[in-house]
Amino acid sequence: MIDWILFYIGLALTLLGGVMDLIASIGFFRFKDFYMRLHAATIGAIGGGFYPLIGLALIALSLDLDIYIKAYISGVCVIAAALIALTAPAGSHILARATHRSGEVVPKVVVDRIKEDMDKGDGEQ
Amino acid sequence: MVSYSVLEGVLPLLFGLFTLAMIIYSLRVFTSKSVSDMVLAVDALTIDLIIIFVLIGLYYKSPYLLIGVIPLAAWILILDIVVSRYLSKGDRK
Amino acid sequence: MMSLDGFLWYYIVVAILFTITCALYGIATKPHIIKKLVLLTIVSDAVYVLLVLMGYRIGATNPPVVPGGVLENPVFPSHKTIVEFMHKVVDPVPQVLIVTAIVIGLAQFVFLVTISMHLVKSTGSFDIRRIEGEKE
Amino acid sequence: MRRSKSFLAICLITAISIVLILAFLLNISGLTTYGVNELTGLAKLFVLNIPDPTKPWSSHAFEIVTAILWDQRGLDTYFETSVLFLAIVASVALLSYYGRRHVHEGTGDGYTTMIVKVVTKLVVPIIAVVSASIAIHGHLTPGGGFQGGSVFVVAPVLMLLAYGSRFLSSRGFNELRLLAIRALSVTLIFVVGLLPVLYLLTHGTAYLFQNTYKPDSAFTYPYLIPTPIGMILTAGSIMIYNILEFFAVAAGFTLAILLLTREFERGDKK
Amino acid sequence: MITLIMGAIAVTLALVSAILIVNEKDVLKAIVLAGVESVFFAIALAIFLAPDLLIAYIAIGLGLNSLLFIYALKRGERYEEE
Amino acid sequence: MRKAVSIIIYGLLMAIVYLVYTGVFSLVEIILSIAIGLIVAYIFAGDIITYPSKFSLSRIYHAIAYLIKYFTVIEARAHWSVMKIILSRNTSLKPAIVRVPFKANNPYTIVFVANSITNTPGTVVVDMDENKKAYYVHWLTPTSLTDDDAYRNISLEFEKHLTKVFE
Repeated sequence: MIDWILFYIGLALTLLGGVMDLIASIGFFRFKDFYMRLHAATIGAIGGGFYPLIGLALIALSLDLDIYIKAYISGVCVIAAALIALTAPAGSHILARATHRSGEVVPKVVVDRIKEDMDKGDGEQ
Repeated sequence: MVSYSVLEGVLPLLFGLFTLAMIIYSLRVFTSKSVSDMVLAVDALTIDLIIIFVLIGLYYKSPYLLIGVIPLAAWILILDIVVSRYLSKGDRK
Repeated sequence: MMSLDGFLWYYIVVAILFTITCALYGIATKPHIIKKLVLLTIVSDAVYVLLVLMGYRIGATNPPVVPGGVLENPVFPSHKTIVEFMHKVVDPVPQVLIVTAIVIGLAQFVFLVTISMHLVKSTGSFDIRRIEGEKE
Repeated sequence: MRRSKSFLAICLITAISIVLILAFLLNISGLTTYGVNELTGLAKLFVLNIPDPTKPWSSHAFEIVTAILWDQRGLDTYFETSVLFLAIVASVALLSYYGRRHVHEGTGDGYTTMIVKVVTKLVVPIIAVVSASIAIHGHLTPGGGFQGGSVFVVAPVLMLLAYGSRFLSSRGFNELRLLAIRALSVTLIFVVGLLPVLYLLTHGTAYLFQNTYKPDSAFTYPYLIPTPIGMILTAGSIMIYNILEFFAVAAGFTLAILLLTREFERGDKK
Repeated sequence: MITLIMGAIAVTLALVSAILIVNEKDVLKAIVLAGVESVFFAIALAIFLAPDLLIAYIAIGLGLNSLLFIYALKRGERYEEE
Repeated sequence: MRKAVSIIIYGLLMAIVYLVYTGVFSLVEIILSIAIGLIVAYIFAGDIITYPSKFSLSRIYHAIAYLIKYFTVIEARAHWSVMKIILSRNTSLKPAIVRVPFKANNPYTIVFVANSITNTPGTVVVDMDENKKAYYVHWLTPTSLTDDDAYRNISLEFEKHLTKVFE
């Protein structure tokens, strides 16, 4: 009984994650600016990466395979999910920072506080 | 215990969803204008690929194909930091 | 004669061969040294995949690892299990050769990158025409 | 701009259609067999012998690729490791001179933020532990010394990128020590491989890099060590080779990356 | 069957990225694209059941090579001239 | 002494990671895992845990409660709102890069608040200034551009929970 509950929770998470991944990949084309695409990348990382990995770990735990196969698959999935949740935000942050600082892409925004503060700092010196 | 054949019925659907996402991400990689854009799409593509690896491992019932998942997850961060260090070389000289 | 499995198998082989062709064309015609090295990695990658494909059998489901190995109190498989395992395993010999090839390839690339860094330090450019003095 | 894009599209379409047509022609011609259903004789020999402890040519290992690498082709793999060693020594010779006055070591302060530094600090031990697991279980699950070492390199690379090369030097990863670990590991691999020959110099024959008992040679590494707590499978000398190779590859690559990173950081503000 | 289709898709995308690398003027982009190409070949290796190779290939082909090339590229010019 | 205790704690954590990755829980593996975990913690993780004496069960309870709340409620809401933007043909977005001040002093609090902000779709930390104590957040659908409103809308909830966990 508990296996079926685990299996269906895992399957729901994985299917939901697949749909979110698809929507994120569409969002990469819909958004017109690099800084807006960062949000689509977040959906791709958390919605399309973290949730399906947890779901697949649950699915692997509930199947009737050998115990070492189940333990190995779910263990690797959980560690990979933790790694993604740690590294994906840091990666997109450092990429956005370098892009903004080097002027590779200029953001189309209403107000840009980084530029304001940098200009102010230059003026004081 | 859930029988493996139940999962077997759903696996083609999961493969289809994530493969479609992979193709759209790679189109984004191929058509991007700037390097930052490309690296962002590569990140999303790689995370998508991690799930495809797990699905392949479940399809073959072989856990050993999952062994590459963790270095893959770590190399995303490295690619980000390397490219950002390359890009911001100008502002410190 | 016509089967979808066979068509896909040949498609994969021809696509990898075509990748090698394109990369070789790029190596011959493009002037930037780092780009030549990048294309060289692509040639070697494609060769690895091609050789692994030679060892793959349609219908095989096992990598060349006998399942169930543990460090403590291992239970070795019986002869019957191994014969069963043999019928669904892929060929391990090309994979062994390619592990060696990857190591040698990496050694070669570390050395080539070091040399190209020294080259650009002394000549100031990655362009092969500028290094040879054909172009200013 | 527009012209180059359409040129690219034409290139792509031509390439894929050529591939499709060739695949179709090859498929209907039936020139060669594809995906043969029988293994070749050599592969059959390996698969039947290596995991079966009753056979004389067995390696007592579950992982066939690593067993072939270190048992059946041990000498070959040793020279492959030596080639890697020589390439790294050549890079060291080109890039470094010990006792140089101005070593370019950066801190990476202007490029990374606190977020990246703290995340790196948390991720690095996980990678190191995973790579150790890959190397130790090289004879049971996929992996081995080389694979484990190349995964381990992720850890120092992350630290180099987030903290700069000065930090890694202060943690004890200096050039001489890394080169010493590298050379010592390669030497120890050869000593372990030479041991059967030395042992059986007086009576009987033995092979270089011999692992277990062979029909015409009595030497064998103890493949199952009986202990009070149970039986530990080391697959003869394969586990020793894997661990030594892990240290060799990890130290060598860390050294090469450290030197190249110093070149990368040259010109940055200290 | 499903695995062969996946392999065909992966190899096709690798072919496309190889053609794009040959025509690319920005070498930094070419290096990142080479990483993408390695990603697709890694799928192919997983499908053809070579886990030993897969892990070495991911650590080296995807990561270490692009790292080395970006290190080298910083010392010279980024764009390729006609 | 403090360093030794923190190395031992982190080494045991790494031992758990090793066991989860390996998937076999035999005696030899447990001994190996503890040895490897201690070595790795000695080399790489000497200064991760700064104050092992301040360990308490209530902090772990707060951490688990925060993780569950974050990954079920907050993430789901944010994902839904951004997915609606992607699927609707609404192209008249006016994003802004706003300044969000923070009050925490502990580096772990600062970093995990930033990671939480980035992990919720709709807000991404583009830059941060440690001296001025402010994040610069790219906000997809800004409701107000002043610092205080941004702080209340974006990071107040994360900071409230995470100060309980880390301080």
